[in-house]
Amino acid sequence: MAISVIGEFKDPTELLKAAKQTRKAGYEAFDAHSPFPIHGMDDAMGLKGSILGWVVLCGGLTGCVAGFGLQAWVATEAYPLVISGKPLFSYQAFVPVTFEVTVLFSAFAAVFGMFGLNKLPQLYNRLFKHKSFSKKATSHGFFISIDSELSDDEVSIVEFLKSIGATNVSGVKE
Amino acid sequence: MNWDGLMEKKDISNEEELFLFPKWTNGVPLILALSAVIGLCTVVFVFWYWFSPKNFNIGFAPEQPIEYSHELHAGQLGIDCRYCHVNVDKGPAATLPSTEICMNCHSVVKTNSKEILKIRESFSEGKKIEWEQIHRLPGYSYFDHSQHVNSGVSCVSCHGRVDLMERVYQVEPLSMGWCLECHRNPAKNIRPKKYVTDLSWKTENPEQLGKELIKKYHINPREDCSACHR
Amino acid sequence: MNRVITEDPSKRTPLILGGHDFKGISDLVVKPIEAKAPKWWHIALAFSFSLLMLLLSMIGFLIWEGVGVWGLNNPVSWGFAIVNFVFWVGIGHAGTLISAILFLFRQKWRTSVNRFAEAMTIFAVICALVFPGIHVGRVWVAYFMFPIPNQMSVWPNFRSPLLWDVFAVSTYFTVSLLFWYVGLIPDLAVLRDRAKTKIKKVVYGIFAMGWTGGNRAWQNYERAYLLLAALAAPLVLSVHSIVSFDFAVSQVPGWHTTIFPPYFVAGAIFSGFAMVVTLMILARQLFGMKDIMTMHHLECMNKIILATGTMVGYAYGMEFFTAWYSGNEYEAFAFVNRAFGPYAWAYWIMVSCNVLFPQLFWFKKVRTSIPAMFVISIIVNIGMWFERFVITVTSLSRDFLPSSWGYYSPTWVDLCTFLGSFGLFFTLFLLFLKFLPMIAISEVKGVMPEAHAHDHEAKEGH
Amino acid sequence: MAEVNKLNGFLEKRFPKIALVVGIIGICGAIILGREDSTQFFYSYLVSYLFFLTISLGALFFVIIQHLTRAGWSVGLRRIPEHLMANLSLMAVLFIPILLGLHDLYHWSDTAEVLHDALLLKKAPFLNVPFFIVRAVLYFASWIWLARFFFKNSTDQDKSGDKGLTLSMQKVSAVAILIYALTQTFSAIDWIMSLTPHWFSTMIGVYIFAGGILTSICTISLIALLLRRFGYLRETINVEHYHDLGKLIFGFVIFWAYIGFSQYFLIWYANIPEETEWYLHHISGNWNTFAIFIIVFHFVVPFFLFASRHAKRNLKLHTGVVLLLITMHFFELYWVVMPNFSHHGIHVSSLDFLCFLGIFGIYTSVLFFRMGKFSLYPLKDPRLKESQDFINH
Repeated sequence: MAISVIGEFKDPTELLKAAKQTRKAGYEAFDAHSPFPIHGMDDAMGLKGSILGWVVLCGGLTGCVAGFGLQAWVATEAYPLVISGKPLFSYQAFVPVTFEVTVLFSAFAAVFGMFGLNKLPQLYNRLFKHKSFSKKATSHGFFISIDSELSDDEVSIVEFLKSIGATNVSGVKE
Repeated sequence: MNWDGLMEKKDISNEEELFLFPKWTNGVPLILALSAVIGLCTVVFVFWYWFSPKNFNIGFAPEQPIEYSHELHAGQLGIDCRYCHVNVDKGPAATLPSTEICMNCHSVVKTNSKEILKIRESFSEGKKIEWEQIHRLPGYSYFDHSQHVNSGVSCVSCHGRVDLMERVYQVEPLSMGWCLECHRNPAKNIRPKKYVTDLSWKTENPEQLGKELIKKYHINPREDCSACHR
Repeated sequence: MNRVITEDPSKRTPLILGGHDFKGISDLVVKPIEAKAPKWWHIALAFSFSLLMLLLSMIGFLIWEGVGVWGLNNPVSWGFAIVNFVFWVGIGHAGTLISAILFLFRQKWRTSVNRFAEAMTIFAVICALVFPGIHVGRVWVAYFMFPIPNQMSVWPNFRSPLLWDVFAVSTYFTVSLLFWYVGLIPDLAVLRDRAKTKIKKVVYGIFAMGWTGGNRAWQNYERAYLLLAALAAPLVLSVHSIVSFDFAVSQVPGWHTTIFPPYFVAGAIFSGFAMVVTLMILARQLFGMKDIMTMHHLECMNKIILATGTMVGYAYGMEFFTAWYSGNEYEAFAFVNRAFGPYAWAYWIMVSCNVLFPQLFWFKKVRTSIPAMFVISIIVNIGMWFERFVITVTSLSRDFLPSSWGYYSPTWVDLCTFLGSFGLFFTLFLLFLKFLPMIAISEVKGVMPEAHAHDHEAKEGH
Repeated sequence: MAEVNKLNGFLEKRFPKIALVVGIIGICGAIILGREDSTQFFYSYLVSYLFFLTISLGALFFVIIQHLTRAGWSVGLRRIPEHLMANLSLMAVLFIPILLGLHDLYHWSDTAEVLHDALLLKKAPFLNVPFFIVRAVLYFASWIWLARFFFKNSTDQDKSGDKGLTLSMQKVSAVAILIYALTQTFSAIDWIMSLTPHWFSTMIGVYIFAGGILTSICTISLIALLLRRFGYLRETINVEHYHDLGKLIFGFVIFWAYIGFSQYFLIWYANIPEETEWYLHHISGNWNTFAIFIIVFHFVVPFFLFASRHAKRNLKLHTGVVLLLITMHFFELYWVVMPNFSHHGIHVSSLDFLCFLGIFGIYTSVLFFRMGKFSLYPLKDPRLKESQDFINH
């Protein structure tokens, strides 16, 4: 049965140090929780860069092609009307809407891509069973959580977290 | 109303009680997202496809005050459309025939029939017959019968084989998209002017003939808004 | 040298005063949400709500009676509806500017104001959207504006600036909303974790999406925020540029001038900042947020008002000069008519409110005086409304044919609708103040000196 | 910090001299060849002149805006734009040939012609030779005054370390920006827009400004990279600063495209003869191909290259993009100015090269000569530490 062990740290500096030690100790499924992003934490946890930029690029290109394509098709095929003497395929006039649709699709890609990568929304999360965590993690607490697929690991992880200076250490089950 | 006060009873600040969403809630967002996408597409599709004159109007065949049979008059007897609809090649409206036109024949033909009695009544009292309108164009549009008929567009293109109908019903959607379709590509609906009211007329290659006639008649159907919405 | 050094350039003004710790910031910001709403809030809400009802009844009356109840007629076929539309969209721009552009420029002082300003953006854009929605005459076919397949085989005309507006403003609204919501997620999680009642736990919990503040999530979150900012920055420029195209692509003298796009953008930022200052002064006073929304923040905002006001002044001047320089008599007449024609009163209100009064911000005394900035910010808002009025109405009332000249004046319906739109705006704003954090809690914490982890080991990767 | 703060060796001693020789050869060659075709000479000269003028003007703006916003990140690299803007005095001297060529360049300066042209007659109160010269003097006077003020205060601070100098520069910067906006706009009207005297656009000042500031930032980056190659400023200007400059370049590439497109678009859409004239000239013959070439390499390519964080921080790629943009700025000005002379298409002349070489040599020579005399970065600026500690998040 999958478990998570959570330990609390004093401040951002302590959390950063703890994250480094956790990584060094060989744990892979762990996370550092803080009320705001801490600079340097990505390096400390050994995270690779976010791939969201590529998602947004794809979204943007799709939007660009879709926006321009829609206008070109509407103006020349679906409803060809000469208006104010402009050519049917007036690509200049299509620029504003193409731009807007590109931005719209990119923004959707950014937001929903972020949700996807972060697996949000996830209303139920076993971490919330930890009392101190559920009260402080988003406001003024700094926590490390380590996941394990085996509940047998609980004791050793608790020991480890205590050894690097964590308080309020306890495990939560699924 | 004080919502805070109302909820005070369920106070969960108590250390023992920790509020957690049940586990199944994690599946809900995906379902919601999917149903939103599918729902939106369905709404558009239903309005675009289903709620169109194609589905609402075709086959509309109201009961008329007199059981008049086009099948008999135009079909078997072969009366030309223009005999009754006198204005169809002269002005915007095709016009419903006046009682007098019916009486041209029916003062002698079948004078005792139950249906004809209604015509006689109308004739003697000067009361008009309340025909039900079948073909109704979209709102705010202008349509001229003579313009079409005189360009070689046959009655059959819009009204179908009326000469085979016992009771007339609508065969084409008469929607704006349907009008535009022909205005953009009229060739297959253009025929020599003399066959305009010959509903059974057929030719080998109507498209080819239409193209030639378009040149000959100088047909240039307008596609701008003010062609119909004037 | 005997120069008196008034400040030390090597030190930066602190962004947060009052020595709060992380918990203190949460407590301070969440207080208005957790505490009972003060009396003034109820009174203000009742007042705004009645104005909102006025708006709704005016819209109902308009739809029932037709557009004839407005003062529109030939030759002035564009009046209050477009003026109010541009006014509200313009107000909205400050929010995006503060959240996106200042974010990209690393102006950390933005963290105290951005939530507030973004909310203002969204509510202002809602107000703006009302006007094009109701001015189309037959409201029930407003869906014609979108490219939806239909049995008429009709598609929108993508060569029309009015359609660009539809896309620009709806994209703008959507992206602003997304940006605002993404920014809110960590703060909603704070509210969720502090909530005392079950209903609050559930509602805030659903919107917080189960945020745990894990760094793996923060990493993607920060990237998303950066990308949204990078997208919103050109978007905000494009939106008001496109609004300016409504006028500038035409051939009407006084409308067709190439400086319109950047000039409209500057004006929009100008008016929006003024609105933010007005609201911020009230909110920080009434909710006791002076430690977070400090005088330093207000001063920064006032400087931007001064800068953008001067840009607007530059554009007025360039238009006048070029109208003369062009040697085109219609062009020249349009501008002479603005300043000395029948609408000269509106023109001079516009110039004095937009160009002259903000110049008082050159003085630090004025820039840091609450009453002075409150008055000036309201003056600027009035001035910017008149700018749109002047542009729209003067040019139309005097076009190429003197025989068709006319004079436009609004009817009572016009005025009540405009007044009512403030009801909509303030109702939404008051609800926001009560139910959502008016300051971005996690962002403010992020710029506090304590938030920086001191890494004593060797720097990695630099 | 053990950073060398003075130029020495090749860049200090020989480089300015070589550049000067190149410049003199270029100018002399241009003058000799230009006697055949004075109009071509003056047009070629104007393009190159405007190219370097816009760089110096952009640098002036860059310095002013850094003070106005109390910027910290840019302190370490601020000396480079300060040197660039100090070259405005040189640009004033180099303006004299344009005055000599007024009749070749500006149609409105021909009083006999103006009498037959109703429009030009209307504009005569503004577009006449004496007033033109008065304005030019006014522009240069204010630019040189501003440049000297900021240059002198900044270099004085190297010695005294007086923090008050920073404050007084901040104070002046607000007024400076107003003066700058007006003079920059009207100089663009005078020297560029009046080449086509019937045409008018309220946007022209902003358009020329956008290209200038973009190129100026590229030049700052390029000079910093050059100095880096020779071993200078390796710590004071590190990859974080190049990243930031890259962001500004990226932003201004978009801004330039936005302004350029808006101007074109509004004129295209309204389609009024008195305005479209200008664009018709600029897209006739192979000028059209040239315009597309500019759009692609002045906007599309740099946009995609510089969109990624990686590209801005990779100094080789950075150098490439910066060089491309600087070259494209020259072509852009060429496209703006030249169709007034060769109406039906590009006409490449050896004078184009010689004039560029001439001004380039003199400009660079003066620049590096002055650079050798001062510290390479503001030694005692109170925000220098902030600049060095700066990291892009």
